[in-house]
Amino acid sequence: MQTERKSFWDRLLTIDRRWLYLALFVNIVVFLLLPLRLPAVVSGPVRKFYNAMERLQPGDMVMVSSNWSASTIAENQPQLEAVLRHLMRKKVRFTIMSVEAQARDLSLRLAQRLAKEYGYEYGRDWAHFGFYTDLIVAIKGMTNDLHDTVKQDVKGTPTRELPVLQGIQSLKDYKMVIDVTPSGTVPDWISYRPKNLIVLYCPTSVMAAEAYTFLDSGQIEGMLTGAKGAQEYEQLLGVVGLGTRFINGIQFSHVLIILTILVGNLALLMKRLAQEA
Amino acid sequence: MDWLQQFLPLNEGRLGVWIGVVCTLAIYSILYRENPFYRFFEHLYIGLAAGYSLGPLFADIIYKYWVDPLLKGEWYWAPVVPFGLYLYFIYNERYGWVSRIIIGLLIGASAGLFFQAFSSRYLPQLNSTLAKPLWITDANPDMVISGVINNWIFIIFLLAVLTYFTFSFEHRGAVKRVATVGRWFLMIGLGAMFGNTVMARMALLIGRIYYLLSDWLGIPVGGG
Amino acid sequence: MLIDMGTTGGRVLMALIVLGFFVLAFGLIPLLQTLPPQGRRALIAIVTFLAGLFFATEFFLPLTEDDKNFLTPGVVPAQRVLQVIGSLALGLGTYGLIRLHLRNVVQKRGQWGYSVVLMLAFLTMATFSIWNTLAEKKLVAQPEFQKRGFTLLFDYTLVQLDASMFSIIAFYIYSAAFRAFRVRSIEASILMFTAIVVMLGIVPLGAYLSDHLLGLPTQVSPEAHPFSLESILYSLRLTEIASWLLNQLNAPVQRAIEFGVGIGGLAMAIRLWLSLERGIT
Amino acid sequence: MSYQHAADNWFSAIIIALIATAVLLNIARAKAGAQLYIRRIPGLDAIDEAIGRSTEMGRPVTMIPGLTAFGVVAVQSLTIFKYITKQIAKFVTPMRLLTANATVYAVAQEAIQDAYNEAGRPDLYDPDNVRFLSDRQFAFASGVAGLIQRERVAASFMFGEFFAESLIFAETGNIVGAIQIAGTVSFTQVPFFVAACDYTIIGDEFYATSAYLSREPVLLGSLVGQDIAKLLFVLTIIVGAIASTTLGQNHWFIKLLGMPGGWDAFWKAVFGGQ
Repeated sequence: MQTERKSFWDRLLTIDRRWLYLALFVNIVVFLLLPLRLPAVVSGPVRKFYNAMERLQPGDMVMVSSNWSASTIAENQPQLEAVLRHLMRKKVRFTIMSVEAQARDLSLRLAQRLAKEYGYEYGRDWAHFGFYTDLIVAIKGMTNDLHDTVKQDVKGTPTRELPVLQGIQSLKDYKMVIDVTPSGTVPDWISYRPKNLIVLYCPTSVMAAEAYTFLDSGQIEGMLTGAKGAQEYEQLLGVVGLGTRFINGIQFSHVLIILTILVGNLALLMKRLAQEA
Repeated sequence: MDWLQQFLPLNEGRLGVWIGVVCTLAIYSILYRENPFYRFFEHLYIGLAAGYSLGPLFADIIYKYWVDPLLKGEWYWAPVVPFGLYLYFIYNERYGWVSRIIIGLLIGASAGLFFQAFSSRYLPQLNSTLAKPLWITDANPDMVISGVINNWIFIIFLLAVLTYFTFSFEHRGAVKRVATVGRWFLMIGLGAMFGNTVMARMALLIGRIYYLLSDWLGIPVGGG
Repeated sequence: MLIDMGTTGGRVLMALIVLGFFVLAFGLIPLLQTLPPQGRRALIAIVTFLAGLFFATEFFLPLTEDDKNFLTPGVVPAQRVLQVIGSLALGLGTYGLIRLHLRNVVQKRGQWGYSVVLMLAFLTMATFSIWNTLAEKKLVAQPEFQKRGFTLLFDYTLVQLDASMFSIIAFYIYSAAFRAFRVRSIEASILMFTAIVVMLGIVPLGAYLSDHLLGLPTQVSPEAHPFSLESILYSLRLTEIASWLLNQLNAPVQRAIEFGVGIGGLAMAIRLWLSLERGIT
Repeated sequence: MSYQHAADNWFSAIIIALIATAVLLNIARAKAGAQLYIRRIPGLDAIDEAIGRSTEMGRPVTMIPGLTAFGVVAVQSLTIFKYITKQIAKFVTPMRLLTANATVYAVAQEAIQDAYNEAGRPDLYDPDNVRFLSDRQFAFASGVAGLIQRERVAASFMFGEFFAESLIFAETGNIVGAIQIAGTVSFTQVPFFVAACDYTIIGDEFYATSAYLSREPVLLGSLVGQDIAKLLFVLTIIVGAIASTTLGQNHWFIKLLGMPGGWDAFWKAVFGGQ
């Protein structure tokens, strides 16, 4: 009997990892298909993000810094989509810039798709400034003289001829910057932006915990944490986006992970008890 | 039968989705074990990624900031690319050191820019820390007891973790206890990071499975 | 000051100037090669120092009129130079990669077949991507096949491969969670308890469990006393604990880490600016 | 809320000048031969203990700088690996240093050879023990995992910059029952190392470890200078918190300590302003 019980925990501990991968895959598929809808509890940072966006007036100028490549599409795309919808719904002018090569085309295509829905016209209501290798000097250049720094938009039109940039001389004439990013770009925005430019932050969840110090000091005025943050924001906007579709998969994979950690520790404990006995 | 019509890769959109699915399954095949199918698509990925970056690099930067001004007669921009190409001597045995002149230029510029970052990123955090009253006085009439408690917790946690990260004096007695507690508090911050990181990685996988279920198989997914 | 590019003479002059700078840059190298090792290190240190001096002085100089001092107009041109050099530096990574795989193919080393796949993918995508960005600026024609080819290579292949490659990590986290995450010390248990509370508290499930499993009040009336039973019970909800933990306990810890990183960064910036760092420059 | 120029609040220039002086002064002292004190962090005891236990088993020890590109962190990782190699040379324990960066691979060859020479055992140095597996993240990770399992490694030391693949090293090390010590400046990976390894050296401690081992003047001087700056921050926080309690949060003295526009508020309050 003795060897039988130990071998069960041993077998469990040395289970082939491919069974675990299958368990995770099946768990996500099941809970994605489940028509269960749990209302999101809107967290403080998301509420502050929404309020800051609601305070925007039609015609205000906003910079969207989209720096995510396809590797974090599942977290950043829902955020960018929700943010652009809110900007277009409030008739706010916006320009996009990217410091990641892929982000340039991903954000351009997403904005073009949404612009059709809201009747936004390229050049008149929004524009894309293309790719920059160095974010810090790009911010410093735009803070001093936007036209001389950017020179021309993605389509090659000189910025002075873009109707959307009416009355805009530099980044100081912008009201807000929204940084949708998987990497550490928000500290650069915090450090080099003009004094009164409001910073809103859409990080992948990995980067969220570090930003609570900036929320406490007010250096950023709102944050959407990954796809979960997008889900809460979509609920506030009354939109069913990717965040809402992913949330069941996210929360029940958390349950699976927690159970796994507990079972792992239990198996080790039982094995040690069995050895002592 | 018409759902088969919609499912098979007959028009360009469906062909695109099928290519995406083949790519996804090829990458996931490594979970079973390393195989030539995976290795082919991994090298395809690295080649495509490297090739793609040349577009934005050339058109949005080199063309816009060097070629276009030269075409407009601004001759003084001419030396930027020739001297910038020193970087490409890095692999050369004899002249390799020449690339370090330009690398030095980049390092020097980022060092010079750091002073503004230090003032704008860290000092406002210092300021917001000390603007946390520790008990209710008439100087701060609108303070509430819960705010005071949170301020005490905030400052104790901050100072304990800061003490943990000091190295130029021996940690003995009270300082040792503060530093040990500081490392426990650090674990709370790390736990918060851990929880969020797990959520991030799960979301990326969920995005892929959503693509397989919804875009490929056409099954309505999630959101109830 | 500008050269009139309208006339052929102007265009020839510009071509000569650009060629002249290329000849100057590469002609200078043999001259620089004559420098002894200390001379080379000194030259690198001077260039590094001057690049840093420009931005440091622009930051520290008092301002004349609105937010400007005499160096501020130089920031935009400096930005342009650094963007171009930055893009050449990024291109260096690609250059190194292609050089490595080209050598694999030439010397038939290891599984060079895969290197051929990589090279072909690189050349095709580079052509389509550069063509696409130039076509956007209406500098070249954009035939239908180019648009469809780029969509095929970018949207349907590169984007999908990139997304899949990074989604694998979820599987690794899951298998590592089972085998490696042990409650072996006080630290590890604090970390894991916090992680579990955060993982449950920030998703809608946390609220659902607090209502139905723990039966805690869903909201508290505004005028309730902070220490009344009702508000204490409310603050025990998973969502409240997680948000308090993130905002009140995690924030100071992250700020202490920030101060360490900031002070360390300032010390590092000074060492690099003055070329004190051994082993690098 | 942010600074365009130091003129927005000259207090920031004062703080930067103080920290810069503390750092440069101590570097000069260290270079002039002064013996600067850096405490022996507990992580080093954990390394020694791991070395001791690994020699009893007689199985190899792995050292992984991970994907760290050549730079400040890589140089310091190799300093730590040199120390470990010198210790295990006494017990003739075999070692494997696995890297994903070509430059680090070349520099590591020299570092490990120096370590064996300094330990008086040049014969133990075998160039094949320092390996460049692959420059691709997951190809490198599976290469390391394969080696750890095949050679049933006794101890695994991971020092440098790590990314998502850190989990694969830690998990495989656990499967073969290896003792694992990690040290990294990449905070996002620290939680996984703490949960999976026997001991983890966190953030700034990494720099303290290599400074303690290498006794390199610039590192020592810089660390002592940084400590002074941290104590300066601690004092400012304590004085500031008391002041904001007694004088009120938006008193000019509070604004002076770090808030843009604080200098003008201080000037107006004290000198009545022009």
